[in-house]
Amino acid sequence: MGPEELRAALAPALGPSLVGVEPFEGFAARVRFRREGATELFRAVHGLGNTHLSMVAGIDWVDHREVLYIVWSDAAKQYTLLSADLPADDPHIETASGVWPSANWHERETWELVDITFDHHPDLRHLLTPDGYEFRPLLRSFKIHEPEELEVKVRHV
Amino acid sequence: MAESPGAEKREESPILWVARPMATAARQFARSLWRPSTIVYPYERLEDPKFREKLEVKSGKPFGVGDIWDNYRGVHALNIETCISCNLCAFSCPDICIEMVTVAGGDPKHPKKCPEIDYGKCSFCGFCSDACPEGCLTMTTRYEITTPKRQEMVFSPERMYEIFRSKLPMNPIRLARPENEDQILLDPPLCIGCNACARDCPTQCITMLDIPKPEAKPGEKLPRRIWKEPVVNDSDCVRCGTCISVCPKECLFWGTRK
Amino acid sequence: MSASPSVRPAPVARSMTLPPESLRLEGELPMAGAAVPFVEIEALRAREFIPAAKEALGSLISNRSRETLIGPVFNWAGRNSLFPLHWGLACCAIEFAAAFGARWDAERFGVVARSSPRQCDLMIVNGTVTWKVAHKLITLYEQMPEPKWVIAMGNCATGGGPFRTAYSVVPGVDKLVPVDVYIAGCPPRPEALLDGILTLEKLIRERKE
Amino acid sequence: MSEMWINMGPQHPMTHGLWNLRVKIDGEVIVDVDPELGYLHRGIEKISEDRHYNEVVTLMDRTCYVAGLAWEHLYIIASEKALHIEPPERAEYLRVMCEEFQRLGSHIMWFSAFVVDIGLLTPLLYGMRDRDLVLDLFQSYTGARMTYEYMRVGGVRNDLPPGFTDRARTVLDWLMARFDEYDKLTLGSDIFHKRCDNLGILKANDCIAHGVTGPMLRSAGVKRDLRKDRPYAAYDRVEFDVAGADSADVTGRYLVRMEEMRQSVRILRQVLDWLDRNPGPVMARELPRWLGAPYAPVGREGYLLKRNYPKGVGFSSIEEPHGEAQAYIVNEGGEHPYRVKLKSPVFSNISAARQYLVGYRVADIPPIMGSVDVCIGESDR
Repeated sequence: MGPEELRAALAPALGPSLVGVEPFEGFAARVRFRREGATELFRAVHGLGNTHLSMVAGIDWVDHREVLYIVWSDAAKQYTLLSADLPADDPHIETASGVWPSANWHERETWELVDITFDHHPDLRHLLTPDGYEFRPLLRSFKIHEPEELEVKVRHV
Repeated sequence: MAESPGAEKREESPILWVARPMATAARQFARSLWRPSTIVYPYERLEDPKFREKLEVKSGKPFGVGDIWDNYRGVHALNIETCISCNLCAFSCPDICIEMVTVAGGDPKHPKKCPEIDYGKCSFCGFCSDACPEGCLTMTTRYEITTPKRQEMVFSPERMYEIFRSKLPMNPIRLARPENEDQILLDPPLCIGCNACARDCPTQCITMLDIPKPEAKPGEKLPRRIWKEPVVNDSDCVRCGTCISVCPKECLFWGTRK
Repeated sequence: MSASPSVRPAPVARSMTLPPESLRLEGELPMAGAAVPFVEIEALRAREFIPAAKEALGSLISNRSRETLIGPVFNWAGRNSLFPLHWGLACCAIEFAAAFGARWDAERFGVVARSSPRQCDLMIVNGTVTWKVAHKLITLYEQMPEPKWVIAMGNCATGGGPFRTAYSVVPGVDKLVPVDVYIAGCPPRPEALLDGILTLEKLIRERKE
Repeated sequence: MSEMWINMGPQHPMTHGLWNLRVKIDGEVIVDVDPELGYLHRGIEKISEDRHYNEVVTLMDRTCYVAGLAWEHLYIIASEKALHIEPPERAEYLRVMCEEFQRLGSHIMWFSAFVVDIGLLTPLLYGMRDRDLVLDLFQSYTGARMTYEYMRVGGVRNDLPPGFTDRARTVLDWLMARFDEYDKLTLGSDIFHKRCDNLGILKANDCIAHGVTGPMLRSAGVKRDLRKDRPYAAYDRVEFDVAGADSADVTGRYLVRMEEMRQSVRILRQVLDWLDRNPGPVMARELPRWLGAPYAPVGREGYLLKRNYPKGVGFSSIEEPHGEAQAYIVNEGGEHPYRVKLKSPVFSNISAARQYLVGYRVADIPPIMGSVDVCIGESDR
């Protein structure tokens, strides 16, 4: 399914929240959408046979954040990339875990590492970092550095 | 898809459930009596070529790595005498475990610096020995570094020189390099002829050549500079970039000569 | 869950019954029966076991031979049956498993991996230690009975390795527990692990009480 | 009977790594599970943003320590697309050879760990013995047993040493005979079937909904294999069959993995023949100078930005031994990748644990989780 067919299939359901469908290397197409129409888009894309959600990723572009969904269609044997831009001061989007249950953990990870909140997520807890970890490591503002010198434990016998 | 061998035999005696795998295990056991798999480690070592030869015959299976053992990446060996202090090992280290420390033998103005490796950080990736232009930092097949003290995991250049002199087999693998390599190029208007690049070049491949001093036109002021320009001998250059980093005017840069 | 020793309840008073001195002759083994000392194991904490056992053994033999005998006996027994804790942290755990496989067979040295820390006297930290697992590592270490040793296997356990700049990694396990032997490698070969165990055995042999 | 939560992990013989399975039990029956990850979260995606493209390869080996070369391959494909570089054909075949040998090594390691979970302690030794032969082959051409640092952007580090292919064929013959022996030890006994049949069932629909891939999905009757469906490297030039089963249980996953190992041997024989016939360069001819070691001290920062190196996005998806692994790499023109996103198949396979564990008994957890083939290094990254 090429970009044009995908646009024709998605446009009626989404309307203005579909920003564009463009060709993209490695994918059938890249579908850019606004977060208002997220749930409709997920349902429509799922309805087109993209039953397998491979990955949810977040990218911090400093001035805004981007959330990516990569879905796979067993019939077409193709990946499709869905992406939405979110403002950096209020990054939130509707969860996809109602449509693809596999999104659950990917969204938890994206939330704790890139600080993108997923509304109505059933279980938005820390997954990789400890509970209560307040940093968001994959933001560009988080710098890594040489560890500070810590006290070395010696045996007291 | 292979049909499972046990599928049609479900109704057999439970003794066979145990006996059949045991028969396979017993065959293995019998074979292990004269063809053992175990290497009696402190006494037999795989890196010993004579032992490997014996093992191939004894075990009767494709044991070990055959005659290819020298590729193993173990502790580094450093030939201090040929080290040119070009810093490339430290710059290519992804784990930032190499520090250049001063060793004896340099002249007082330009102390000789050789790598010191912290094996508490080194991941034995071999990037440093790939980068070494002189082949003086190589990896040996020695893998045992065991110590009760953390400080002893930091190997000084002298200690790695001792390993070099102990004639351990060296890793012969070299990186497959791309054919096009950039060169050191000069931006002539910026150069002030200060000799810093030629002075610090570890391979002495930069020579300062005289350039003609132009005639000053009336009303124009000539720049204050020494009328010399560096010329890089490409065949001797190891592409370490020291000249670029010491240049005060940033007039040297990487590029390809058309 | 809490691993900090300060949160623990105060240690239970060790109760130990020894036969009165009047019943024993100097240099003579006590009679079987009522005179044999017994130790209430359940009242002992792990680190108190060794002094208690020594006292019990010492009551069996003379004062003079106690100094010269018990230390070497304990060291001999300890170094020939090092039981490492069976847990896999990261890459080095696979080489740890390979050392117990057919080719290197670490059980030749009396090294048998056990799954419960209560049965172990050697912790081989085989991989990257993150801050999330740090307090669990300390708990496991404290659950091991004395005397106990720690081997930092590979450069992640030694100094954080390639991950030491990461936000989640402990730069070396010696920041958490005292380490006896460091093994370099990423990961170390199984032979290097065996060499580390032999080094540790040498250390135990020279250990003084 | 009152229900209670118990922790299995982080230090537990079942886990094969460092994770915690919180199980809610009612007597012996599992009512609910809650896997807890992150005990091995090393921030690989973050460290990668601070390294050169080639230096990230050292991290990829450690991401999945039983399938290091497969993850190197995943990363290298994505970064080559992001940097607009074409590898030579021989390098592609070498990478296929690496990945298939890695599949053998990983599956044999899985076999060794899995048989212990169902109580067979002897095949563990056989598995470890045979895996060492594969590692010996790796050592002879990469220089390390587990962390190889073999692939580079634009090719591979070095060509094969002389005599390698003959030695590799000998090892393959030896391994093929051993696979039959493994089957005799496990499938030959009814105890295995009584223990593993109809256990941990995850049907195809649930697999797809919860993102489960790899041998778990193929054992449920869905023959999705990215090597066939979306060929990368030289996989469109070799012949093999996709292994599959219909039972969707622990036995099915065992059968799929054993068949995959045999298919790997079949691929490897073709690839080794090709490598014998076609010598050639293993590194791309035209490569930006900053990609080949050594790196210049000046120009570590901003060198490429000055030269307007083209930006790009690289995406790769490969059939790793555990399932579908993906990398998404953003090249913003700098010398470090702007963002490296890795998707691990084990991450998704564990996240569906509630679907295949609830309803079984506590004693069934080790075989079921063993059949999932957990590698925590890649799921936590």
